[in-house]
Amino acid sequence: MTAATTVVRVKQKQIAQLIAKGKRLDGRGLTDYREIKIEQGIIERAEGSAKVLLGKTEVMVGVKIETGEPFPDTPNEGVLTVNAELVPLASPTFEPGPPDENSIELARVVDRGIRESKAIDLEKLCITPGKKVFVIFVDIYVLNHDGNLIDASALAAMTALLNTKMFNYEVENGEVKIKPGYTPLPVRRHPVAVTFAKINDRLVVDPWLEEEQIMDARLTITTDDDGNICAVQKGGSGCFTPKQVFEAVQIAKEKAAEIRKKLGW
Amino acid sequence: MTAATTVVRVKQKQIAQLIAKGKRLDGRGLTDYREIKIEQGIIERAEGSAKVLLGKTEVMVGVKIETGEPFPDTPNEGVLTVNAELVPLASPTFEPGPPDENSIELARVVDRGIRESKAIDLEKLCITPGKKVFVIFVDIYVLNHDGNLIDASALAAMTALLNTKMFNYEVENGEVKIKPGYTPLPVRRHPVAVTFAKINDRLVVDPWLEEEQIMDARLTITTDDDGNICAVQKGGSGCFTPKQVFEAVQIAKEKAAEIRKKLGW
Amino acid sequence: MTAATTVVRVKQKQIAQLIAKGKRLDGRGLTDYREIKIEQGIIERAEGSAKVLLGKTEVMVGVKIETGEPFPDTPNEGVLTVNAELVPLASPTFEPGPPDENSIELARVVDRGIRESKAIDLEKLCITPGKKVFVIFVDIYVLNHDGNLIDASALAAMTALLNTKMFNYEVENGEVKIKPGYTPLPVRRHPVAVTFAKINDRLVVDPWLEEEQIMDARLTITTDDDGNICAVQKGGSGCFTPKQVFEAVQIAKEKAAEIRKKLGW
Amino acid sequence: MSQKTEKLIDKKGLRIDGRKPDELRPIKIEVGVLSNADGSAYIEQGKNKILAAVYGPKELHPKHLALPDRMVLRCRYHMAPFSVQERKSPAPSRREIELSKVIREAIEPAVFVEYYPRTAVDIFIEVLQADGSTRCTSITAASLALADAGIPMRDLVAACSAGKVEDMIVLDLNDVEDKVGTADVPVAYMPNLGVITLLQMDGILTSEEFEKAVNLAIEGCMKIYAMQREALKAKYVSVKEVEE
Amino acid sequence: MSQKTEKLIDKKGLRIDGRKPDELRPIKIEVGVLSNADGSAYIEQGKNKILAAVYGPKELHPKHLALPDRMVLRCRYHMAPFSVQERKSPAPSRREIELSKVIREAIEPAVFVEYYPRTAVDIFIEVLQADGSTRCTSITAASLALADAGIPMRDLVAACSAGKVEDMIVLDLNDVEDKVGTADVPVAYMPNLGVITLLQMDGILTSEEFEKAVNLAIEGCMKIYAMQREALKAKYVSVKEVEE
Amino acid sequence: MSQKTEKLIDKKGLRIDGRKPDELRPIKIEVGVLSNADGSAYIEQGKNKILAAVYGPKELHPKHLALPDRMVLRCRYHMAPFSVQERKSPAPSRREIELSKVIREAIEPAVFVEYYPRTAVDIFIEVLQADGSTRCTSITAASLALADAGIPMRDLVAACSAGKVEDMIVLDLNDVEDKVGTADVPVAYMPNLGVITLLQMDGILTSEEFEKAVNLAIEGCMKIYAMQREALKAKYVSVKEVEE
Repeated sequence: MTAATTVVRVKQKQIAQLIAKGKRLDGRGLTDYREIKIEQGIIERAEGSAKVLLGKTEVMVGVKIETGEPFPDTPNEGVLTVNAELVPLASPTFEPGPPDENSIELARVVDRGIRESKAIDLEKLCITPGKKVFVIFVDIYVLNHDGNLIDASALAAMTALLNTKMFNYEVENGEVKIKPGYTPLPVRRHPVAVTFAKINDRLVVDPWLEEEQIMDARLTITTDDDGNICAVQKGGSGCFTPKQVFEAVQIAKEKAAEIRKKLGW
Repeated sequence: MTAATTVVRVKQKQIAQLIAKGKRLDGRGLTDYREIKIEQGIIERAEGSAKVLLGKTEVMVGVKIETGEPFPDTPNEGVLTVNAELVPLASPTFEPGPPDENSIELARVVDRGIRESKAIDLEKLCITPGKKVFVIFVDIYVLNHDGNLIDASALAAMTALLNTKMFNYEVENGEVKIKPGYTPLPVRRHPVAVTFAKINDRLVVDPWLEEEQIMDARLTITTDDDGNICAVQKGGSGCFTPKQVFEAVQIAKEKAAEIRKKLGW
Repeated sequence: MTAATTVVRVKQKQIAQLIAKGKRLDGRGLTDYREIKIEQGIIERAEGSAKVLLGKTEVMVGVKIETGEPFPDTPNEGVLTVNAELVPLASPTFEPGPPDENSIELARVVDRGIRESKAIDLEKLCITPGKKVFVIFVDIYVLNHDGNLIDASALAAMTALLNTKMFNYEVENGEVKIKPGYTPLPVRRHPVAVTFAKINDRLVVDPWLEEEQIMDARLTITTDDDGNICAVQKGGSGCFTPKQVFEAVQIAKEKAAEIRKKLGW
Repeated sequence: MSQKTEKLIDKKGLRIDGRKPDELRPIKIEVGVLSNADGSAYIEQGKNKILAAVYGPKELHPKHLALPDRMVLRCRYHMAPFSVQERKSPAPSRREIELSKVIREAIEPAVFVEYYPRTAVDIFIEVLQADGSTRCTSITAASLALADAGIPMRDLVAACSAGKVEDMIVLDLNDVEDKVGTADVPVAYMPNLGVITLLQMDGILTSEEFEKAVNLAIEGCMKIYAMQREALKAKYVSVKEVEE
Repeated sequence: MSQKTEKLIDKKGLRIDGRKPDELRPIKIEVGVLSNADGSAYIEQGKNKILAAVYGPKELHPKHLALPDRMVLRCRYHMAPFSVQERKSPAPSRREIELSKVIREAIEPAVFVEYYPRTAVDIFIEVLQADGSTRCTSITAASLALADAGIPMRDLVAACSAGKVEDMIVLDLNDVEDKVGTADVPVAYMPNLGVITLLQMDGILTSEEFEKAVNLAIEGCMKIYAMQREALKAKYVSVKEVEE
Repeated sequence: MSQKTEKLIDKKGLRIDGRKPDELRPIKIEVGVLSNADGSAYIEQGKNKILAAVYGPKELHPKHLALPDRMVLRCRYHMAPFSVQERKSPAPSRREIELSKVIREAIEPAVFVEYYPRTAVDIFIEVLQADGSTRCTSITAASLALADAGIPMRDLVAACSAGKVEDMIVLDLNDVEDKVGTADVPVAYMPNLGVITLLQMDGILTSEEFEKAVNLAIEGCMKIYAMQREALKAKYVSVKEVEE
């Protein structure tokens, strides 16, 4: 946000000029993702967990399950709660304190992808209709910010949900009794978010931090297993032509399919 | 709050000098109100609503009704809650954020007028004694601040309460069942707040913003339909002689009667 | 915290040099407390109260008792809550606002001394196991800060707890019915906190404000009636040798025994 | 969006409020309605009742937040406690914080921010009554308030939603359609430049449906844009689409 | 104020604590009680136990809040958690915020604020025990703390409430009278100048009763004023009105 | 610490996780793990998983908080919501605020704060999983992150707890021992200087037991110190004590 030094400006110019030629400073093609590394089940205290490395961007997600009350308008459904923290360890631009607009937007975009694709069968998380349901807390924890937090967070959230184990239980007089063993969370869809940056009027997939710093605008398209769109979010103080948007949709479908295939989803 | 420019100072001097002569810059007499325009029932989503224009001062009030618990010391009474927001749209001096001392004072002065005059028959808002009552939320929303927010807010609050419709209900096993039709809120008194500014040792009624900026002190007298006093609030960093206070009381009774008559209260 | 003026620096140097010789500016020996004055039962509205003067340091503690829920892991025990406020009246360095790290540390150190020594028989404060217990609020209110708030607060808290009267009650259908008369709170241990400052590599007991301003580090040892250690807290940006720590433990036991004797505990 | 059993499209293909699929709700616009603000606009779109005010350009406190080469554009989208069915707490919700951000980012492309370096411009939006697609209605109003304040702009920003309701792509969702429909696509558009400045979606759409919805929303934006320009001239305009 | 059935005035016309209608509660005043504050006072009035401290004049942070032609007077009225029957949360309540404002505005007319431009003076009031009319007792104490701090003042401010209890206008309401009585009129007064600097009322009074209450409260202020002056000389004074 | 009936020491004198009384849990250390921070370290000790990062020296805002003769060292100890059995609210708890303070005060004696006047250095600690004695593990990591950032230091700070579990003084308490044991004594130590920089205790110990616990904790610190130095050289080290 502060004035960039001359060295930085030169590099930014170079990044933008390369993209105009269809190239990127780190050697990737315009629609290439950085290397994706995934670890899962690493937080034993959590019911589910995952760490995603997207290049140097590093995001951890922990899933905790508690019991609570359903929303009045969905008495037969469990509750999904997505929260994101941009902890100050992850970037010199993050500050301690309550969630700001960036962490709230991140959480809500990831949330919409999961919620709108109906990735989790929330009806299976109802204990006593209207009274008691399971509440799924998905906590996104950004550990290192090198760009494209949305895609990394969405991947980590789905990976963590996929390895989430719920304890078995039975209901006795309205009280939940824990029984031995675990069952996986009822996950039935695999939404994948694909984010574009517009730089020099070109779209690039999976922008890293230095690309984000010079991008005009950002566009995230989340699609489900059937290639349907389930969430879209434009960000940044720029704009897109309708043509660019529709082009992005097609690329997003392809990239999401690739990722789903790679991860065996 | 900031240093006034020279032009402003000249105007302020003029305002003060005119008042010393019993005149006002906008042509009003010292005890004249600005034109009062009232719209009601404008927010369909609210149980009651009103907008009051007092000159260019513009205040909206919405009334919402929910069920909740009574206070322990009044188990047979509904709960009245008055809240005021000085949203930053209304004045360059208002800031976003939690209520400050000015909005809290505004809400509490309006609240006292309604509460102490027993304008609403709170006992009729009890559903199950000690357990469940109606909670009346009166939300004051200042849209344009051109002085004398108290009188405008008090008028808007009473107008909104007078057009508030409560759904009919019956209690079945402690649960509230909504029945068809509406009944008006049990409003039985019509408190009216009359606010004075002291400028150049003279009292003026219904000060507009530029008068407030130069006033020494402010005095609000709220009276009920019988001319009894039900709330008084001195504000500002100045003082009043006892004589001025008693004079203000007499004027307030007259002005309130006029307003009540004009509004058919 | 701000840069000290020259006069202050000279005095600070003098304090430090005297301590190196085993003397203190106010004439005390290194392990002497300032005069301790205690008043109790001074707040009639509180179930228990005390004011402690430690030299010019002045701390008031009020004890309030309410009913509430037990913690899930101790369903048969009442709840002890210790809170400290460094109100801005007490020192030019205290600011209004939510508790900062200093008031939180103060409350938690006093809390640990009472809790770990099991000074209060919390099991006697259970009304209905798992459902309803007494909650003891110990509110520390610092009125004048002249150093060593921990020891003064711990003394005031224990004094207030010792003069706390609980109303008699019986449980009828899960409801608490108040009966005539009072019983004292079940206090069975008398923890005493003894705080040291390290100045010029020497330990001094009960530092006053000007000693605290130049101390390297702070060490509090809380012991119970049998001379057992029940809480320790090192504070400040300095360090202690193990030898200094063990020496402090011996002195703390002696000083606590002296205080307990003086107070008839 | 949860599916419920209400019938949202009738046999004639008309919507719950009698509109045709590509029909806007009645719109009233008034510009310059507040005396204190540097610019302001009031808009009704269906039962949406929204006020927008602009203050600035003005000094920024604390000063180190000022930018040497451009103005700082700030935006606060806020709902009155009485604007929705259940009273809303006055404290800003997570939703309001997100919408403040996306609205600001929808408007910023239209503003010549470099004309007033080291200053701030504040956009304050108050939703007095909410009836679906409030973010679009807010952008339409905020854009007019900026123009009313004389802030130099490339173009007005017009905004409108489209969505899917019972297998039909429809324009300008109202509250019920928003809550019970299949998908919601809010769009903000600068007609002169032909660019989209806000785009969100939630629900489920095929890419063909999505494209159709975006294009329909842009058509809606064009109609609203015409009203905006009219309102700036007339300071007041009220339009209800008539049956053609 | 809610009406309850307790008997607040007995057959002899005496009040629940044995006082006559125009009798103050016993008052103890001590000035200069805190070593850190620049000025301080402690007051007991009935079971009210209140401390006031003054810090300043001092520099103001951040500096742009300083006023070029006068000091900024700030005031915080705060109740200890143990000061009332049910434990009070330490966070400032709406009532405490309003009282901080009206107390500041009751004291400010007495202070020569123009003597120390660009500075701040803080008044901190701590209610250690509350027994009705605490705002008045607080003003009485705060005014002494200011004088003790050497802040130049036009006059001391003395404060006292009057009210209506069972058809009788009485002086200096205690906690029960305040809660169960018909009306409460707190007044702050500068005797030398003959002006009222705080005036509030809640309850129901005819204008005649109101006038009587204000005049009675002013009489109370005059008595308290005499004690304040005594206390400033003696640094300590304790007065209980005796039967005449 | 509440006493429960679990058996924490078996007949062979081994602990619940099979350790001998004076045995550390397995430790893994990695230095320089985060690309954005100026220095960083990751540590696992038993099931503790903790990241520490250092940013600075850097400018301080607002500037009047800067110190003319030294840097300001700041520290934030924070737990991830998923790090403990019951989800922790992200807002800092009173415990986290106290620990941030004592950790900062444990590390500050090691830092040459006078080398960078008018600057700030931030230490951010994130507990990703908590398994007892997290404040010690955090100090061990934070000290490495500072070294990794090139902040000039007198010595590394190593930290380790000791405690009493069923009449036995044991090293490096895990979560169960911490909660169910009789006493917990966290210690931070600078081996080269032979000084203690963090010392707390809760529970009940005789002074002899306390002395024994402190000395045992210092032994633990010495072992951890060796690993810290190894890790700084190797950037990665993993140690599990083997049976001798």
